[in-house]
Amino acid sequence: MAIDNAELIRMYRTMLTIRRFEERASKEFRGGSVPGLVHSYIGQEAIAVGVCFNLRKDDRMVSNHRGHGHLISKGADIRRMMAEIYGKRTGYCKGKGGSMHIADFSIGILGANGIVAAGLPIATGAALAAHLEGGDRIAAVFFGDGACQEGEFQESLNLASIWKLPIIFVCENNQYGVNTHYQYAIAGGSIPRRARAYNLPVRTVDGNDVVAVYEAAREVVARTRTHVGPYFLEFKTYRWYPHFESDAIPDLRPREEIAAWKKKDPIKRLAKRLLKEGVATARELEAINEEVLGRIDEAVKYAVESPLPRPEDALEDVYSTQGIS
Amino acid sequence: MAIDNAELIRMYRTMLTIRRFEERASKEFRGGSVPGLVHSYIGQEAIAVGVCFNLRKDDRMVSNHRGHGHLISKGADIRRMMAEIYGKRTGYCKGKGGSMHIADFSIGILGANGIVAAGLPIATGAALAAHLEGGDRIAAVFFGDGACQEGEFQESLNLASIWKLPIIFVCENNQYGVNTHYQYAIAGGSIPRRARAYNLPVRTVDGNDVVAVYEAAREVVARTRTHVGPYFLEFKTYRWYPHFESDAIPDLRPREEIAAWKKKDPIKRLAKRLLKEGVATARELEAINEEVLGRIDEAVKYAVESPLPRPEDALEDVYSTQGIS
Amino acid sequence: MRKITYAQATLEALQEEFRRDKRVIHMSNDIPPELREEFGEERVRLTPIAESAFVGAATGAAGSGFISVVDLRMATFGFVAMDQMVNQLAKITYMFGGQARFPVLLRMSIGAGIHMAAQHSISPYAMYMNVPGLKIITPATPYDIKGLLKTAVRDPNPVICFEHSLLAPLEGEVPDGEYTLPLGEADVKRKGSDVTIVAISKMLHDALAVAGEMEKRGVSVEVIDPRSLVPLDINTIKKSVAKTGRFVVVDEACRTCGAAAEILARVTEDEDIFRKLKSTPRRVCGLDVPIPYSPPMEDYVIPDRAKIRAAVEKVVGSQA
Amino acid sequence: MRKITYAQATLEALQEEFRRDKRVIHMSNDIPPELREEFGEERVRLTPIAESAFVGAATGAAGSGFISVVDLRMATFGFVAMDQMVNQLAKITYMFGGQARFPVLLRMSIGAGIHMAAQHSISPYAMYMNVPGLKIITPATPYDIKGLLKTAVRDPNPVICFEHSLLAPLEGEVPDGEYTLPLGEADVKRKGSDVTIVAISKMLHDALAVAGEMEKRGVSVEVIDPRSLVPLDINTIKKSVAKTGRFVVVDEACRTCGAAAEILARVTEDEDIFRKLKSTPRRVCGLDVPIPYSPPMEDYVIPDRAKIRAAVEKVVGSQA
Ligand SMILES: Cc1ncc(C[n+]2csc(CCOP(=O)(O)OP(=O)(O)O)c2C)c(N)n1
Ligand SMILES: Cc1ncc(C[n+]2csc(CCOP(=O)(O)OP(=O)(O)O)c2C)c(N)n1
Ligand SMILES: [Mg+2]
Ligand SMILES: [Mg+2]
Repeated sequence: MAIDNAELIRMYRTMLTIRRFEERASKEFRGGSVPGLVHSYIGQEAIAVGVCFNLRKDDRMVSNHRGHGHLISKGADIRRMMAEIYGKRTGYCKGKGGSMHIADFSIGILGANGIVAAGLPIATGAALAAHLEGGDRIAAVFFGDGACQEGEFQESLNLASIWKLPIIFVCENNQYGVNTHYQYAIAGGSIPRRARAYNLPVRTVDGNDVVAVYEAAREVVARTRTHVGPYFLEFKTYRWYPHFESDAIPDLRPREEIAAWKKKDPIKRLAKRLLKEGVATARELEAINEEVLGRIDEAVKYAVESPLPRPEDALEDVYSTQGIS
Repeated sequence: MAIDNAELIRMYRTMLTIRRFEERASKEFRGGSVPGLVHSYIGQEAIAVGVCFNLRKDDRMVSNHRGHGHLISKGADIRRMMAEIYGKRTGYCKGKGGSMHIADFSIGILGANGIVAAGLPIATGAALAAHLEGGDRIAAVFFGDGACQEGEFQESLNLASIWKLPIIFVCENNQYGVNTHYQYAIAGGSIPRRARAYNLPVRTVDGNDVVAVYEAAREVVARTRTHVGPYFLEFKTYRWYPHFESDAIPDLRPREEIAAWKKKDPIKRLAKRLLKEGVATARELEAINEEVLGRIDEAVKYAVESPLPRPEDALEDVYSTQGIS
Repeated sequence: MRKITYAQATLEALQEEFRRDKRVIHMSNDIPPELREEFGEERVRLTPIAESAFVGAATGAAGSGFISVVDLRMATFGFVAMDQMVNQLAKITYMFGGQARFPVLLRMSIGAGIHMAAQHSISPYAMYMNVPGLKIITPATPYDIKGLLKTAVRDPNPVICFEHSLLAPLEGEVPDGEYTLPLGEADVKRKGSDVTIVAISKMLHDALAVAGEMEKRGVSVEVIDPRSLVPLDINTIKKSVAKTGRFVVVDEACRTCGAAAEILARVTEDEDIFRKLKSTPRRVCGLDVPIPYSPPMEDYVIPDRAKIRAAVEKVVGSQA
Repeated sequence: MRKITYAQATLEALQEEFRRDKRVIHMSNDIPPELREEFGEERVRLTPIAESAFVGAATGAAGSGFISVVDLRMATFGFVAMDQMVNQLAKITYMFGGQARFPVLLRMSIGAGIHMAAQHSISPYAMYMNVPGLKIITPATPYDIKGLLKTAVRDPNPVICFEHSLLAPLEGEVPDGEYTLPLGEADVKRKGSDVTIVAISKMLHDALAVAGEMEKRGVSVEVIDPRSLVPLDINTIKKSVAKTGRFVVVDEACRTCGAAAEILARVTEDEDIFRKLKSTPRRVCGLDVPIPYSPPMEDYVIPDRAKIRAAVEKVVGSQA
């Protein structure tokens, strides 16, 4: 089933939004206007977009430390994201979370996470909720090759598998956890093999080809909505930037490798396709870029102009005051 | 390569020692002379014996909560074990550990453990030591099907695998963790499949046939001594007694299943073989039983007559005072 | 009033809440048979031995509209799920600016005296008290556990209930009808005027026994059970100390950085109370050693009536 | 004397101990390049992201004759290995009756002020202090960390070194030659006669700054760095409080059941000291909230000089 043109253009726009958002966030961080640190998603945009474009607003999604792309793809407001990164009161978490901890529960984003693999059990619980609700909602969780090294990874796959929960485990295999190659850290060198051991069906897909990602996700999402059990998707990809924006950890990956992967730019690849297939003209694509840049500017402006939290706001939200019945 | 007769007899004696030790420990616990609780190894004797008879004194072994059989097979003194279970000063741990925490570092027993799967990383470290020492020592760790459900299981297999450590993972699949069947708790229902996912070679063996266990272990131990990497052995078996001696948790396993497995008694099976092959006469086997019972009596006597620790002894051993250089 | 055991009161609390609210679910390594039978295998779920996974799943389900009850059994089994409790569940409401609520009740048994050695005899609630975002209760009577557990299930936040193993068979009066008890309200279990004892969990009963003995010797002891350690009802405690001027806090858990240290600090750092103290405040705690297996040593390292009595005598001084 | 940074002092300590004793090995998610280059990949091992496995492996190797150094990086990453630290490593010597020694040095960074929100900004040493069997150090200067780390490597027991992230670039005098510092010895960093401040880790520097200011106002402040929290040199602290009669303890970690509570309790429960106290002892601690990301809130919840000053003024009362 072909993807319709409007959807392709929307995907292009979203990938570009992620790219420009990350470029800007990195720049602002390097320039000192943003506190904390930023794990850039640049290079991996096709995965979040291809997967999340198959999710509904009421599907639940759990993200990790490299979460901006996941959030944008699931429909988060980039102004409130940027405001959060700026530590402003208008941010998604009122400035309490920052880059590593953004959530939007109103659209099923259960949040990013600073602990490697810790999102997997939480997402499994979201899938349990979907299962108990009995509808066709599903859960999806994004994580890296590094997360496949933690015990919680296996425990979560196992639990989802024996309880036949409607969850998609989305592994973004960008080949490194910080500077450690997954071929070193993962015995046998195969993540799919690991997932299969927990009885999950697995598919490995080129994570730099948004159309391939989208199509794989479409099938897998449809299957998962029937609540027959979990699914594991491995996407091969690469991160362009160092582990995070900050020079605290040097990037030790081979320069040629980085350069080679930059040639596989998922955004350029989609652009080429759109042009070749006549879905869009170069001018139209440039217009999208302008529009995206405008929205990023606007988001930054929103963030900059938003008020900082009051110091005493720190005392709120330790406990929820939402009534439960 | 056949096992020589003397070795078969020694194995028989050791299995019987475990059986009688456990029967007595349970009786003493039920009678109130022993504090705490006792996880009986009865029914699984062939595994500890078949494996440990291939280990050297200087090989390191890590045990779990159901540890008495492992300790006896590796050569622990049953008097000091019994004294420990009685909480006496002459016990292996001066009464500090009790049934669940017995060790004898002088013969490479790094200890039993009350936390499911927690021994696996420790044993992996013992194997790392063997690897760094550069000799042909190895490590072995005993654990149940239940331990294969914990994250530490996978993390340890992975670490041992990527570092090619000389360790044998010995899974005693007695099919239940307390009352939970492994077919329920282990997605896909296969423990070997899980181990293979971490690139470990695996063999599944009848855990109630001590000769089969011994022969498998012999090969695997010889291989592991060459430091080519870890190995995974799964032994199918069954525990005869409830999870532990104490009625705090009822035994919910099917009665017929328990009865059927009791017919597969590993000790009777070896006895039959010894008789059939003319290795021993019925009278000789009975003599062994008498001798074993005598030694158990003696161990109990030793334990009973040993002094209790002084209350203030509790203050010692929080920190080691052994010099390090 | 009818008398039931602590264990029965616990079960009743859960049964009632399961009946009241279909969103309540249960996860544990062992199936509680009464709950399973009445509420079925979907709501009362048997877990693999994988605490991180099911504590995390409890969080995820709670953040998705359910109410999770997790029985971890012994507190010692909680450490393999520590990150999910202290880094995820405790912080998730705050980190996300209060967007969602996470009603999760975690139950763990605590306590020495069962001859199960260092791993299985611990009372680690202070470690969790050091983590903002969790609520912590330590009910010591059938009446209290029933009322507090029911409130805990209805709380939109994570609550950990620590239950001393030796309390399970304890009988006590529990009314027939529905009732709940608020978290964060200490209970004055015995009125007195000369000394205030604050006693946590099972120690309450030992403290009450000592109070009874002391009365015969002319010393009037007030005994307070905080019941909830977070939030802690320090005002009830301070009011009592302001009255008696003498203060002992009794906790079976080990001393260093324990709940007793915190309670002592909160009492003494209050200027008004500090001025009213007639003698040095005292802690009676478990010693700072892992719990040994053998009973003579085990008894030695945990508080008992003699130690409580000695502390009361000390703070009362020549009066006693 | 030459000046080097805290980070450099740390590295030197490890380099020297690696040279001195071939049994010392290192495990971490990141390779420390200088160690790797000099000591090779067998001794300086790169681990997968599997903290339970490599902390446990450190224990097993230590119990088999090696000396394990584990760099967990941020303390927040320790929780996934909590069982291996608090239920295994801390108890293994004791449970087995002292049969073997377990020399393991665990390093973790702590502290807020880096705008990394609730998970990555914590100072959870009190949770570990509540676990008998561990030794815990919190060095605050280049000189101290070098001397203490070298001792820690030679200690036959588990030692956890908590290092505040903001201290890494701090410069200080460190002699050229070999030296070690004993665990369990507090250091009087500044002599004074009116008030005693005990300040932990990075807070030491803030306390010293306040002491400097107060001197100009005629208040003489003694500042003590415990350096080691377990064992804790309470005698040095008590001696000081006996002299000054006024006491403030400063700790960035959150208040409830923190190290500050313990130190305050140990000081006030001493009858002799209690009698000598001229004013209510005070804690200056992090607030009991998860650390928020945004700087205005983050600054608000952790102690700073103004808060320390206010506490000193309070305990000094009309004198200041
Ligand atoms: C339990 C834990 N250990 C270590 C870290 C430090 N850390 C943060 S991200 C990261 C690498 C994660 O790699 P991967 O999962 O592949 O994600 P990627 O960064 O490649 O997107 C590490 C080690 C952490 N956050 N949590
Ligand atoms: C982390 C942890 N969770 C739960 C327990 C409680 N527990 C003790 S033994 C056991 C079952 C273990 O099953 P298995 O590993 O198959 O060993 P078996 O008892 O069958 O020999 C459980 C759940 C524990 N000790 N540790
Ligand atoms: Mg990666
Ligand atoms: Mg089993």
